[in-house]
Amino acid sequence: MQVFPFIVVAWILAVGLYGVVTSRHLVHQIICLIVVQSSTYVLLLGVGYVTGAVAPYFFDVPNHTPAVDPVVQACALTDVVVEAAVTALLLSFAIQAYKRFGTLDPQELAALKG
Amino acid sequence: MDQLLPLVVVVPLLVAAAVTAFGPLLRSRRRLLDLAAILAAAAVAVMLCVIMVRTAGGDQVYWFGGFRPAHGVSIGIDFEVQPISAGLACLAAVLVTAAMTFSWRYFERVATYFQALMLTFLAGIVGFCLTGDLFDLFVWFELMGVSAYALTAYRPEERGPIQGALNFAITNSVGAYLSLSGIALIYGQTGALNMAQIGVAVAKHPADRLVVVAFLLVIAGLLIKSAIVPFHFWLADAHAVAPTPVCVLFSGVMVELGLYGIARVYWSVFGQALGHRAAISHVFLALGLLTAVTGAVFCFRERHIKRMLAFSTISHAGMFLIGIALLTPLGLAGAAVYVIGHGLVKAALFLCTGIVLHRLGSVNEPWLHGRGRPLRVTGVVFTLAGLGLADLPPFATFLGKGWIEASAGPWLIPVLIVCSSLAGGAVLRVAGGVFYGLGDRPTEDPQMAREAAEETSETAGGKNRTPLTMIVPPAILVVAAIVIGVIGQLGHFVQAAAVRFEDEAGYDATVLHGAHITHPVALSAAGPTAVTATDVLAGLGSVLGALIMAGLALYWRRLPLLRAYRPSASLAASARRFQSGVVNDYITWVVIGLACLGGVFAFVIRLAGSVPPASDLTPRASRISHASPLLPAPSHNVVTTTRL
Amino acid sequence: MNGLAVQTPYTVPVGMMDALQITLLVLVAAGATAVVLIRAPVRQVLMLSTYGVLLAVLFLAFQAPDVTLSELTVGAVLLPAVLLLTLAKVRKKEQ
Amino acid sequence: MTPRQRRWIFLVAGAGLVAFYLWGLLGLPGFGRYPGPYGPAILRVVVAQTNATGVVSAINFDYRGFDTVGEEFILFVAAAGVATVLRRLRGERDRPAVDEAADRDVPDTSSAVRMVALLSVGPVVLAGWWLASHAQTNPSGGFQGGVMLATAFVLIYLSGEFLVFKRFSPVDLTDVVEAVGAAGFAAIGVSAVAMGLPYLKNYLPLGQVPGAVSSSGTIALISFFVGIEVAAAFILIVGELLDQTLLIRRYSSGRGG
Repeated sequence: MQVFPFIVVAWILAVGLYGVVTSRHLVHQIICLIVVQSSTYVLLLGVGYVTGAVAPYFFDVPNHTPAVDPVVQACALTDVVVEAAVTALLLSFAIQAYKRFGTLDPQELAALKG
Repeated sequence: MDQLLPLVVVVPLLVAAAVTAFGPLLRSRRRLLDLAAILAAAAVAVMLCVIMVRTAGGDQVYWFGGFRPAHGVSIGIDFEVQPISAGLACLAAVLVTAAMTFSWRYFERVATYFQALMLTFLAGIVGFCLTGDLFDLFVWFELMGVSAYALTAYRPEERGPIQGALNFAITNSVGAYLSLSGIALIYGQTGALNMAQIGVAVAKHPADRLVVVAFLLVIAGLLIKSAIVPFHFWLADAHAVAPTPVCVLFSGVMVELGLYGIARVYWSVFGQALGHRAAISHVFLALGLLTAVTGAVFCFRERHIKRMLAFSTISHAGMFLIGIALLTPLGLAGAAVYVIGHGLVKAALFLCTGIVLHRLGSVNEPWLHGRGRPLRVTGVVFTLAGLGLADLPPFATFLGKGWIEASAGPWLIPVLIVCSSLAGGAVLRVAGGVFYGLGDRPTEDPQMAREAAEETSETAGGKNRTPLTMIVPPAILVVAAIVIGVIGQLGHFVQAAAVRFEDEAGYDATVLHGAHITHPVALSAAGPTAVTATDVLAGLGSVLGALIMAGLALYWRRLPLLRAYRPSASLAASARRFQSGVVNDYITWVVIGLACLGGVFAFVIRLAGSVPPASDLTPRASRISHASPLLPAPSHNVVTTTRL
Repeated sequence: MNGLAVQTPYTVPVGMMDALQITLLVLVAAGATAVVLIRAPVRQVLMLSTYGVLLAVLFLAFQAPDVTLSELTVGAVLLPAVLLLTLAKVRKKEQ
Repeated sequence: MTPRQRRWIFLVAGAGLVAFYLWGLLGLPGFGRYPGPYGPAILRVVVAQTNATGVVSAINFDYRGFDTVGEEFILFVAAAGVATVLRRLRGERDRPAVDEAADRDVPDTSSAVRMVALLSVGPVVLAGWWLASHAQTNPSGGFQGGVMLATAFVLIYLSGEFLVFKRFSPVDLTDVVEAVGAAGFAAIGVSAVAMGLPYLKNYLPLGQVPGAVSSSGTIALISFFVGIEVAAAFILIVGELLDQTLLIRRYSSGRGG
């Protein structure tokens, strides 16, 4: 159990990169990019976890209860919003690419662009 | 505490928000918003100059929200400003000001977003340069990236920009996520996000495998951003299609920022713990050489002016990496001055290309042959900038390259001469062919012609006169490159800044214990910065080489021995196979590059026996303890330094 | 070693928490693989939404309710909505 | 490279990279054994210093507030980028503003969907505001609240015509609101600087009861502005995409699709 979460992190990264590299459809590629980024969330939160500790909220738990590390959660939060922003931008590029080239396959895009 | 530091980042952000908010309201007085944006960028440049001069005496640390570190544990985010970081940010601000002044009359229909995106791009760069927190570095890296993606696709009517922007965005996003994984990894072991605190925590015991992997992952995103071979493929696509004022920033400062990031992460965080300085230096030297040569060769082959300038940027990125990889104060100082000189000169070249595109409507060199004669002033500025790129003595590029060669030793001189002459030769070939009609009409490479013809003018073009706002910025930039090259005691100032940049223990004491260090410890002896005869000879040699290469390229038909030479289809085909434009290939190359680098690092550091870092350098952890923290007086670091 | 630092209304015995986390991790790994292997765009978006929910539950098991909430709203609801809109625009030409 | 070559090269190189990554990951101190000083250092002082019981929001909006300024403007730039890229180009014109029904046999939304959507708009907006305003008490904050508000507007589209959505969120107004949200957050920091305090210093009174809605000074205010900005940004993004899908069609321009 000590190591298993990090093996899952490496697996998600590997699968995500495989998807990005072998994708023949831009939207599929962007979704695989989301999977690559989700590996960083699992790693961040996995690194900050403390066994037997509670969530870092003290409105109904005494102040100095041993809690999980809140800093990684703040970073993960920032990261989720960054993911949404970058994905929205990439999707707008994909729409424009479809309107200009009529196809969404990176292979054909490169050929058509010349 | 100096209140200028947060303003330098927040002012462009606020003005960008204001420009977007008032855009729809002030439809009639559009020019007011453009002026406001340019003034904001200029104000940032002035503020950064003031900061740079003020930090020469000692680093400045600024804790946001007033959360100071308590006995070595930092809970807030800090800005840690040194002359080199402030100087790079100042260069970026100057280039943004020049680019926005240039685009005053350049775009036909400037939507309000252009100024806002340029200002957020500037804020991202300044934040990236000044921050002392690793996750903050990732956030500004991402802001700079997103602004760059949107700016690259700024003209969606064309086919090229969208495809270039997609390649750029996907490749750099993968790099950013790998960097974030590296940050999470090192946070897992040290429990700290502040660079100084991580450095101290990691330096306590010899580098174990986690530190090696974290170091490589963190610089993965930075290697991709600084277009080091084999991560450089996206740059040529993004450059060739981005609007010209945006290319000025991509080449002038964004590529150099990746290298600054690598240097900052190495010296402030991982340098001490990794140890094995000679081995790491050799690995990065090899990467730098490979990049410099590859960039130069591809640059000379290219007939699309913007793409050619992009490859010359890749070549120069390799040279900067060589300067940094020497790990000596003189090498770093040389790289810093070379970055500033190259940034100014390359920006002038791109702005002149923008003028050519504005007036003649194309960037296809064969088609433009001889058509540039009426653009006399642009021709002069372009040629001067081309000579600057080939390291002509009075230019800052020559000064920087001289120091790098002095620090590296004689073996580097021929390599840099070849690269500079190839890159400079290509630019001088364009200058001679387009503006002065020298040489014979080059054969049309059909494939590249189609690509360059794609680049229709960003404005109606065909105007008979170059507006003043378009020709003045490049002229000023070229003059600035010469002035910087001629300043007398520049060498002493930059070398002291480089020594301060490399002093890890001083950095920790300043950040974590508020010490004010005026005399940083030189890790290895500072070299002479006087301009020697060999430097001048090397500079003239590379200019001569550039002129010869340009002449050969322009007149090769008339030369007896070269007449039979046909640019072989195989060379073009093989180049096309690598520079394929398919983003899947680029990501594959990123994975290949990282796997190889990982293997080399693992072999060098782990298997070669973990030499305890203490023998290499002044151990930063122990020095902190005896440098009596919270010492108001400048702590005199009386520790013998071991020469490399 | 019951592994419990302190008894609060929310702490779960460590043994049970380990089992919960392991199953969720396996589900998330399977979800990621499924998202990548499905090539049909629309089905892939739906799988991405499921993957978002799985991730959210995993973050709950990692004691991170804030990230759970944002992963649910962004990853499981908003991104699939934006993706479906993109696909609607992109697929229209093929009919 | 051909797709087949690329697949094999990636499998080999990817295996190497993942092995290298795993080699590093196994150096971590193990899952559940977080060693670091950062988390406990903040947990010790957070309730005392900021009177907020929601520690993650306290970090996001106070201790590491400068990160959140950067991240707000990442969203701001993304929305501006989407608007720039998807704006109507010369070769395109708005189709007659009939909802997209001509060449696709889409049944118009059934009254059940309209009813549910309409009824749920109110609670969703309420939930959004509740989340945005309780950043300092429990696990919520500006981000989740803002995204919830954006989905409320999408519900308006589901419940009625697309034009109703457009009337509720005209692009210019959303632009202004988004800019106000992002600038507001940065301006709170500048107000601290104006008073000679460090940027983003939490100088407002902290209130008595830890975690109460009125407590923890600027955290609640910043969360409010972040909520506005995130909501406006996502409304803009969804609005632009809906524009693309329903209204903008390529018409006459000779260049074709």
